[in-house]
Amino acid sequence: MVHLVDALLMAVIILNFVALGSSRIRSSVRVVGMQGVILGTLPLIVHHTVTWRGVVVAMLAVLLKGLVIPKMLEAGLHPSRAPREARPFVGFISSLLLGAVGTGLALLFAQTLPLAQAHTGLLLVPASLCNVMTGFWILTTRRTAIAHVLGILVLENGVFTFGLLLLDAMPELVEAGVLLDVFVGVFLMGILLKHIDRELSEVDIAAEPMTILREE
Amino acid sequence: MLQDAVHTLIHLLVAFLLPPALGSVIARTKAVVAGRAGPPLLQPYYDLARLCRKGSVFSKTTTWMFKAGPVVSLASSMLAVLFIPLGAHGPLFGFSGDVLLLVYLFGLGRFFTASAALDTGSAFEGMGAAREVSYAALAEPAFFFGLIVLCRITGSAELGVMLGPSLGAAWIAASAPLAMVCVAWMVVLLVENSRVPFDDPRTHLELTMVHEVMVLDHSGPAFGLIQYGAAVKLQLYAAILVRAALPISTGNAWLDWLVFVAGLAALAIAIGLCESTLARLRLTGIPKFLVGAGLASAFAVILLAR
Amino acid sequence: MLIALLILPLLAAVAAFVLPSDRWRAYLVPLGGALHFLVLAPLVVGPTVTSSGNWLVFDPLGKLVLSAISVLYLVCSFFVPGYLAHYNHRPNRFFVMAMLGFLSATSLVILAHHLGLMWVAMEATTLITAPLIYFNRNVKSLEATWKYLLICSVGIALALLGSFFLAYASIKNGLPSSLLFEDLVKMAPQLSRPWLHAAFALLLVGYGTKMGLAPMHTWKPDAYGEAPGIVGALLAGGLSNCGFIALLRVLRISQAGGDGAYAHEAMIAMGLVSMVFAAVFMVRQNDIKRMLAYSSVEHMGILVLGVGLGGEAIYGALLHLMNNAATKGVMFLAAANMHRTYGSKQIADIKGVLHRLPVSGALFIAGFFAITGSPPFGPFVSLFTILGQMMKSGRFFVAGLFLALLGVVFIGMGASVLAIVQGRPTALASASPDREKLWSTAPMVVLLAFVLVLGFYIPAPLQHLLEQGTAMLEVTR
Amino acid sequence: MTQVLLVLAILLALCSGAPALVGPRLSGGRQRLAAGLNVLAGVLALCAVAVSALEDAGIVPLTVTAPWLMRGCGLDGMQRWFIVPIAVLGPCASVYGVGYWPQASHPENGRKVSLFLGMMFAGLLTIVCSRNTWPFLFGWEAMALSAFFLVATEDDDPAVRRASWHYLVATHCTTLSLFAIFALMRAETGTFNFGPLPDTVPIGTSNGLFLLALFGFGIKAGVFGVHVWLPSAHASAPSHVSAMLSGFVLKIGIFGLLRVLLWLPHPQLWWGGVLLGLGTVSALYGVVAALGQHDLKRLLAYHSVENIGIILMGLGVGLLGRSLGRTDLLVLGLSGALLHVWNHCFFKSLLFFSAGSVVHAAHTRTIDDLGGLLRSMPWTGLAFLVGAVAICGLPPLNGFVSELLVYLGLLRLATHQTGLHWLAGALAAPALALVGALAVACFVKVLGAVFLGEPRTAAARHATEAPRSMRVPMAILAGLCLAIGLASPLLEPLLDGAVATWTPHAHVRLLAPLGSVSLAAAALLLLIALLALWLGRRLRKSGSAGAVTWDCGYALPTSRMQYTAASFADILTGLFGWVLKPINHVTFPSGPFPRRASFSSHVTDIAFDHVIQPLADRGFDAMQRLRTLQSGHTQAYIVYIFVALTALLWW
Repeated sequence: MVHLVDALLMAVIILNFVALGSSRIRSSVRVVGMQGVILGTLPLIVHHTVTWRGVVVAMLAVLLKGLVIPKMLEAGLHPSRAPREARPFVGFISSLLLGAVGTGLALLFAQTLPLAQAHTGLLLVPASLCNVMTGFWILTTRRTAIAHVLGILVLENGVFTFGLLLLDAMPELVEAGVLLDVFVGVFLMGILLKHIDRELSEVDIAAEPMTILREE
Repeated sequence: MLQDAVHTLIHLLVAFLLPPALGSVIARTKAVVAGRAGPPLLQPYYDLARLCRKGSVFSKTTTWMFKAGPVVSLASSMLAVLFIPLGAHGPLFGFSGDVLLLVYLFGLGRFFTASAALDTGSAFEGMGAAREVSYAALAEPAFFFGLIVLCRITGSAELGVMLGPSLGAAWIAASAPLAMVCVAWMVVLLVENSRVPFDDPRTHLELTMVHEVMVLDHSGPAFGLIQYGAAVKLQLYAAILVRAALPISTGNAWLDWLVFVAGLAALAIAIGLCESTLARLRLTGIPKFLVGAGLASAFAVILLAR
Repeated sequence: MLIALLILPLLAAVAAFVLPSDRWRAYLVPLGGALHFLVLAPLVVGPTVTSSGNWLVFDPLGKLVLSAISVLYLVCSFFVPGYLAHYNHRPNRFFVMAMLGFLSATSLVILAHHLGLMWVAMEATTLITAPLIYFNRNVKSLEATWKYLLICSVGIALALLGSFFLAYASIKNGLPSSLLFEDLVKMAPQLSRPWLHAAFALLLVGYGTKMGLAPMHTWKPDAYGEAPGIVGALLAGGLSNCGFIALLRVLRISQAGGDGAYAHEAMIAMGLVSMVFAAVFMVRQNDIKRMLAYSSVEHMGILVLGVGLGGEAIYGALLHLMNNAATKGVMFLAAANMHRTYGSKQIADIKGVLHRLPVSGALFIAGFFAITGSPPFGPFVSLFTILGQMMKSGRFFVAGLFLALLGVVFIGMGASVLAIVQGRPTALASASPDREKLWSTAPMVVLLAFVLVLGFYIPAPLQHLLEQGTAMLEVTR
Repeated sequence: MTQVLLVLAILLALCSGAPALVGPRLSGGRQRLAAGLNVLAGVLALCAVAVSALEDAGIVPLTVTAPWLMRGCGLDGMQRWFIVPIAVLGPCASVYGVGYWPQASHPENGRKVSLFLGMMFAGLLTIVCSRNTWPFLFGWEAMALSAFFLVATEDDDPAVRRASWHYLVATHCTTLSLFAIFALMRAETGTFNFGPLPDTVPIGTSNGLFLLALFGFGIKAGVFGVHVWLPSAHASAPSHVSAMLSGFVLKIGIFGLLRVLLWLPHPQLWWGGVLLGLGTVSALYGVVAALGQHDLKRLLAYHSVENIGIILMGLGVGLLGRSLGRTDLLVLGLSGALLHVWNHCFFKSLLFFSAGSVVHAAHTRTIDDLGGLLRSMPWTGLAFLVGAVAICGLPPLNGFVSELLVYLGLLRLATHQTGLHWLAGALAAPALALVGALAVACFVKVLGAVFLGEPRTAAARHATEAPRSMRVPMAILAGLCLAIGLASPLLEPLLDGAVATWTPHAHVRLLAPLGSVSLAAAALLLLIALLALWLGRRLRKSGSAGAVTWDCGYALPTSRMQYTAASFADILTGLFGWVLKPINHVTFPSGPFPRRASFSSHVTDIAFDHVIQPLADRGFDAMQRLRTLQSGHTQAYIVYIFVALTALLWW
């Protein structure tokens, strides 16, 4: 059982690198969607006693993160205007390298935190911290607004994976609340994305999005 | 008791009747050096009498301030004379700090004379007033450092004590500072009473005048007051300088009077000689000279610190 | 009873959704505010109330913050009907619903005594205020909303991670894991130190972002700058305080867990950094609302600095929370009036407000003197108490820096305020028909009177609450 | 009993302006009512002083126990000394304001001025009689803020806005340093009540408190270096406000300094030296800067800096005396400084009132546009003359008495035998003499340019005398100057009471011959009267005629040929050019037939234009560069969050 969890976590970490490396936005949206699905199913596996409430929450997570959000984001990607590639500040190779450095740092930091005996072997903490770092890199190296939403999602996934450790402390109600909040947040960002498209249509969305508000 | 009353009477007479005579001695010295016979010794007294009888002309632009000028300057000089020692004879009145009364009475006289000059609204009198107050301000530190030296030596702030008997002993102990103070005070005397190196009392070119041009517009009795005030002020400075330079007291009251009068005459002759031999300083040179005198007396104070 | 506090505004929000006419819908906001206040008043005076398995607890700290927010909300809500009537061409259904939703969300944050629930409520406040900021519907407000959402989401995510770290700290040592504050405070001494340490750092950064502490304050000038004045007042006076109370709850746990020294040093540092950022950005600021935003950053810094110092300064910080909320309300409403009359927020375009809008101008100046700590007003009392504690604990360098920064802020803000208020109004401004009506000035006068009274005399119930609050945060050992 | 009177006076003054807000805009009645209330407040304050003096002497029993509000105030010797001038000046200023700033001709800010004048008066009273931090700070800020609004009365003129802004920044720095002082004192003593600090206070804290007090109260008193707000604030405020500002608000700084110096333990020797040095520099700079001014009220403002310098010299001598163990020095220095506080309060406000009536009549403050006003405004001219003679410290009037006390302190310090401390006195006394002489030069310049000679512009020609309500306060103040000059021994009991707060048994009579000074002043006046009579009789007997000024025969003198203020002071401003750094604006005549050539010069303030302004600009430019942190890039903002996180985690 533990191996399965570790395998899935390894998958999540690999997906992170794929998200970092992929140049096309459409593919990175799909990657993040997959990551959402995996993380949605994980609590069922880690949790020993499977309660129906747990199942409902898991299903809800998979549905939202796997399908609804990616579909909405892709709708935001207008075929005509939005550029295929998300031209990041730094090249793709360097963003991968950054991702690696980030993961290294996360692992180092994870070592400093002592784990309870039950969880010593688990990859959970490094995975979540790695996700957090990847989310950070996506947020800071990509230019387009959609990329930022993806960054937020990866960050949320990272925090969510850590949540798996303390399933019994977190009753399903709160977990659902967390999920709902994340979803509504991303939903709102989606709405704003449409407004941005409408407002900034004349300004190339890939260029400097929205740095009007600054201090001279 | 009678002795004191007589001496106070002589004190008043010397203080108030002798001043014009000082001017005549200076004039007579300059005439003798220039090989002229010179005016009679009592000429200043005749001038004063004549002026008191003459009619006067006042400019239409002037107000009561113009008349107040001479009155206040003479009043302040006369009051100041009561506080200074004439030779070995102590002053009639005195209190700790009367030195400052003396200094600030000169200031009051200067304030009103310069204001009266400005009241006429003429360019020349404005020029004279400006120069008068500026040079007086620069001469102030020189005079005051000298007072500090005397105050430090005699330990008191009363003029009668500072220039009193203890000064004789002080000359032996601190002769260098005191000598320097006397030189500085000589410069101050020449500046304050508009004597040659700094100002020519008999010049006719208004642009070069300092003191004379301020009283250009006065006439009649008011001008008489100014002349007499200037004379009293000259004698006042002379008395202080003579006492500071020659602090000897012969013990016999009558002899002290003679020593004092002789001292005054000697100083008058010295001023006369200065006027005959020295040429006037350029107007821009005067401030440098005054600051130099001030530094000299300041140096005297530093010498005391040794 | 506590549930009523949450449900009432929501009911009003639903009514707002249902009500067709814009004009009547606007009056729901003051109605919701009044109802909330009426329910709240007896609770504040009464003992600590707990309900639903002490997930919702109304402790002294909660009473202080919620009463401040409720009073501010009630007074400012009288501003809303007139304001919406003035902009009647805009649909205000979402605006009114969001306003009422904001009230219940903030109440939930303050009442929640469960880390997870508090986080959910905090995230809810962020999401509810987004449409409020976007009310002006132009490019700038769009960008402001976007940045607000993005940065707050990152912050909130870190806060969630911090909460999980805290929960894991209890599991690590084999204790029954629970996210309820009472349990955590009781278990604190046994919590594993590294997890507690990391959790506090994450929570400080997370909820610090929500509060607008530097260097996570970057969303504040944009959001407050582009939001309508009334929203700015509520955000500065209400929302930031929610972040502050969340921080206080976490601080209690950290102090109980023996990590108090680190927490205090971190908060003092964060406070001073916020004041430095505010001072630097306040100088030669050319937009009144951005200026008020930086003032809000500065005062959040002062709150955190006060609590970090401990002792009397906690009393000062809690009192400053009340003063700051009211004074920020005054200044934002005055800024709103000026923006409406002069049609611009740029300081260069606004002149002679004292002549054009006498009441707003006078209150703006009075608010400026109050917020920079001039004696007759409330903030002076709290700043002076905080300074007193600095001197008592011998932190002279911090005191010197504190006063210097207050001076620089005064200079930066004063130059802008006086440039607006003095002089003659521009021809354009005097031409516009806008007159000062009761709804636009009465709230400000009430708030300023409140601040002035706090300067002279602190009423007994408030004094009692402040002492209880200070006792809660006092380091017991 | 005194507390009841004091609180009543404060409340009366505070709400003296309130009725003006209610009534119709243009009616003068409300303003007269406000002035009446202020006068009543002043009288009550004076009664409070009298009663508390009697109470201390045990004659009147301490009857009523004051309720909470009044427990924070009371009067000891020093506070009594400072209440009297404000109780005299406050009413005079508001009465003067009725004529000078009538409601009718100033509809938009007339009521504002009378309201804030009452508030400032109340604030000053509260500060002086407070015994606790809270009333002191509330009174202080009430005074500071109302003074700001008063200075900013005509705020449509950019120069006035800039002046009020500099004042506000300066006063806020004072407020912040007051916060620090009182917080530190409370930390040491544990209570907010005022009182001497225990000796357990470390010397470092004591020195720190001294420097904070010197900086904070120095700004308020207008000491050199931090006096930058003073000239422009006085020039742009209405004259009766400038009179209050210069007359007493500067003194409240001295009062605060005195209070704190009294409470500090371990007095150091260098404190006295710093005060004496700073006082001398302020006095010299004040008078030299005044020489170069063209604006009448700016000139008077710089003279305030000079007189504050003199007060500080007195304080410095007093402190040196306390440290050297010479109680005679302490008594002389302190009594000289305290008496100069009174004198400066009276003659400076007299000067500002007369300057105000000149501005009221001629609508300009530039000295070179006035002239010949003594003929058209005799009473104002006489008042200015009395003020000028008093401020230069010339004998018959009060200025001489207080400067004499300071001189005596300095001369006694100069005769101090041990160590080199005597050098301080030996150098400061001549400096003070130089200041006196330069003051004479400066005031001859102003008197001559403004009141004497020919009027230079049409405005000066058509000037008319000020109304009666403006002349009465001037007459009162001139009378006070003369009274103190002639009857200074009458003040000895009150002065001894004030100095007694520092040394137990202080008797000014033993150290300073105030009696003989008064006699000398009386003798001088008698002599002047006699000579005037003699001259009058002679002139009547020998006849006098009017003619054109004898300008060496030049028959057509015009008013432009007169000496202006700038030309009069040219010698001295030239000599002191290294301090004043004058800037000349010259347009040379050009071309064969030059049409127009002009020359004008103005003097810069060395502390402000060459030190504070450049520093502030450089500082704010540096901050401007730092603003690029808010670059607009969301990515950058997120980097800041993670930097903060790593810093906190790593620390």
